[in-house]
Amino acid sequence: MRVIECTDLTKTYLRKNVLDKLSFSIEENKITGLIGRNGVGKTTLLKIIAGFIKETSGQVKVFSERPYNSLNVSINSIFVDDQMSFPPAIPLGEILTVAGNFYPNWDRELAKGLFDYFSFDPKSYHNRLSKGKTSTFNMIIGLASRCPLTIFDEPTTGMDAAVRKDFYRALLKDYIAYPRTIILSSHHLDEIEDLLEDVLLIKDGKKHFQMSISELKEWAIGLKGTTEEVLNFSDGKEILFKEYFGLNTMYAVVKNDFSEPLLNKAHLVGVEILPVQSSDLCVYLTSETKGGIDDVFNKR
Amino acid sequence: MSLTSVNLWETVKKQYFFKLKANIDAFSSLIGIQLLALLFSFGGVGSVGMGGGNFSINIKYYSADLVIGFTLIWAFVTAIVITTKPYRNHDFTFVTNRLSSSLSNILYLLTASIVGSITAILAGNLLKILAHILLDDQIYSFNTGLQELVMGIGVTILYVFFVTSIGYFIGTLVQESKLFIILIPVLFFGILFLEASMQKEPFLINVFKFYGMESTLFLFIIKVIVTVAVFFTAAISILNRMEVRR
Amino acid sequence: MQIADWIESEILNGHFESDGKVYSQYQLAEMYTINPATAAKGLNLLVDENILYKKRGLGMFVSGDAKEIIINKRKNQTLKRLVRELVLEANRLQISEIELIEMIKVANDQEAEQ
Amino acid sequence: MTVLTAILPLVILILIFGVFIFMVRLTRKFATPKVTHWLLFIYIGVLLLGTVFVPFIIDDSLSQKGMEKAIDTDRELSGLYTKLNEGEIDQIDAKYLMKESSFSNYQNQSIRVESSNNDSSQIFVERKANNDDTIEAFIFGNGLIIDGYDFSRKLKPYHLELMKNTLTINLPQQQDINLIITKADFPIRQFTGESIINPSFSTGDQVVYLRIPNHLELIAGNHVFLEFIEK
Repeated sequence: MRVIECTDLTKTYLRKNVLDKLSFSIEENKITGLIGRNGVGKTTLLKIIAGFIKETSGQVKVFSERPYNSLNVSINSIFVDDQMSFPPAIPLGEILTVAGNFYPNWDRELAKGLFDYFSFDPKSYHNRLSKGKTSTFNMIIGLASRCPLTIFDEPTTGMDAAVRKDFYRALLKDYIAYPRTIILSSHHLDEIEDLLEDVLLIKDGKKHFQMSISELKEWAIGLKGTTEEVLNFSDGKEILFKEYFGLNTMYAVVKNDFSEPLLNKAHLVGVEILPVQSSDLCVYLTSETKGGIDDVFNKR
Repeated sequence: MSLTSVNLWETVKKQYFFKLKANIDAFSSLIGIQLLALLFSFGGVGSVGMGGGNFSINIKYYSADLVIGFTLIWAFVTAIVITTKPYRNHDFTFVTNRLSSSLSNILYLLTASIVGSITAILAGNLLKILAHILLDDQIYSFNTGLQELVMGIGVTILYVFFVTSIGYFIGTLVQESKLFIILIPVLFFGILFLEASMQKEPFLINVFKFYGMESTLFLFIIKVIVTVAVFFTAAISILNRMEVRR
Repeated sequence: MQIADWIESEILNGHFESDGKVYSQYQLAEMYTINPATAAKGLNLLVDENILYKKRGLGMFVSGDAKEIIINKRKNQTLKRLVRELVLEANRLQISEIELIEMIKVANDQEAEQ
Repeated sequence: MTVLTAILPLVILILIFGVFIFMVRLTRKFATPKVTHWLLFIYIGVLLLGTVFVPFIIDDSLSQKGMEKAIDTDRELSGLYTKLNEGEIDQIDAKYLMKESSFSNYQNQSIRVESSNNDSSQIFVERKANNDDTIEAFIFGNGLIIDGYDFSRKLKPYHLELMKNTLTINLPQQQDINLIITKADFPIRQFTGESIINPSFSTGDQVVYLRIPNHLELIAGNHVFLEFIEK
């Protein structure tokens, strides 16, 4: 059963198409990573899915229903980001009770456990928490609510590495125990790579691609060797990224649709085959220019 | 994972209690305002001076009018405040849609009106006692019967609720576009000024006559309820179209 | 696919005897904090190479000749690749074939002593 | 309509009762009762206490009399003056009689009546049939009714003083009366018709009525205006 279906979804802000005919769908009980550059419309997309803002055109279906103003979508989904606002008059301890009243699948023990594990004080207030603590608290709410659709929009902002690790582990463990559809929008693809099952890459408001993480890992390869060797080996394939070292050694990333034997012969020609980190790959795929930051300096 | 179905009123009920818990401080400001009003109405709410042959009389009238007036202002402000962005966003952190958010707001405003009115009317008694103790003049009073007191509370609730509906409507307009912050006052004083210059009776007087002078209780109730319904439905329809947590 | 490699080495050093039960995808996910689907893919890879076989509803089991399959798989894939790189490196350093063979013998003797 | 006014208070009472229970249930639900709750409960407590305590401190004794405020004060006043003119003072309602005094064994033939009231004050004179050498003086006030409260007893009556052969009527010195009256709140006033702006009020003038022996001759002092009663 498809939890989310988007067809030709468009959203314009001040005459700028933040989302431009975006179409994709997300299966039930999968953890999907939503990847894209800053300001490419990830948050906008998520807010449309959560029913906070309206789509300009196109169609969005969450639980086969239009999310905007839908109570059904609201009770079965939760949107966690650092803008999550709680009434200032309610202390943290009570926010957990309030959340318990609202969410049917709320797990009080899990919430209390995480709450104490990250040493929160039930009497303190949400607006006085540090950035990292806020993200951690919001994450606890997101996890413990156990909504069939849980959306995390850059949940780890401000979290230190240890907390991030705990978060990923807690997320996975709870996901294994109670599988649900999770959307993780993040910039640290390298960290969350293992958590994800699918990756949805957004570029210029469109779906660049949507594939499983294992496919993504083998989607492209890195060629390292003398410049002409690398060039003729890649013979006309689109080079996603290139970098020059030393005199004439070059590193290029190309789509991996080489045949097996061809790959084995590569080293005979002095070209080294290297795996490409999926987070780097996403960076290359979504970069406007082909080169790296050095090009800026090299041009002068 | 199985989806849970939900019904509107169940959510409204939960949100209502959530709102009461979240906005409890509004009631402490209510107390503050009413005490302030008591202080002001210490010198009497109205006074009349008369003279006969060899005597002069001046009478000070005491009533809870000022306290009710201040409560009205408090209610108006509270109504506007809960339409602002932070308060609406609080709803959207949890389970809601725009309709349930508005309905729970209205229920909250009704509670605020009830609590505000009861305390305002009872504050009248507090005023009498304080005046008796501090001014040690003899206080003459029509001991209003229980029925009158209760009717007074009822009517005050209607008045306060009436004011909250206007506040809620204006608050929603302001949320719709910030322009209204300037537009509404300009419109309001503009008309007054215009009517004054044309020697026409200002519309405010007509409004006051329409509600304030209505002496048949039944008609008054109908008028207020209809107006309240109109303002709230208008506000709800605007809010329903409004994006949130942009 | 580290999961597949890890299971293969576990089979090689005898942690999973043949016909013994292997961890389920969820146990693997738990141990390595990875998505169960990724773990499942790793397991299915091994099933395709019939190193493991699936019993409906019971999970994954090591197939009888799992060890031999792994050995000659590694022999003609990983080992061959390593040898190729060895030879390439040797040419770059202008080491003759004899010298290379000599070095391999020395390494082999040291290994034998342990 | 009356049915409604009967039901409405009932409904409101239930409402108040409901709000109260709701408040109690609310606090039990709260994990950490906040300062606001205590504030709210103390305040409501004080208010309720006040409501219970108020009847004891306010003086609404006058208000019973005031209940007849429904009758027109002017009509009643004119009734007073006609009775005075006809000398039937004993039919005048006792509440108008402010003071009664008499001066016995006054042997002089004549008496001079003076008044310290600079504008003219009206004095009714009734000549008795016999000569009992006593002058009876009655002072009637048309009462001071404000907003239905009868404050007549607040007004000091004229003071009559008989020295040798002059009877002087001196007014009490300037008296200013401060009153505190509580009014129903405007939502209540709107339906009970009470208004705060122009309280109903009667002038509170005083009139002197003398009963003199038959043969006594009266001499009117300056700006004293004697009105003889023909019986």
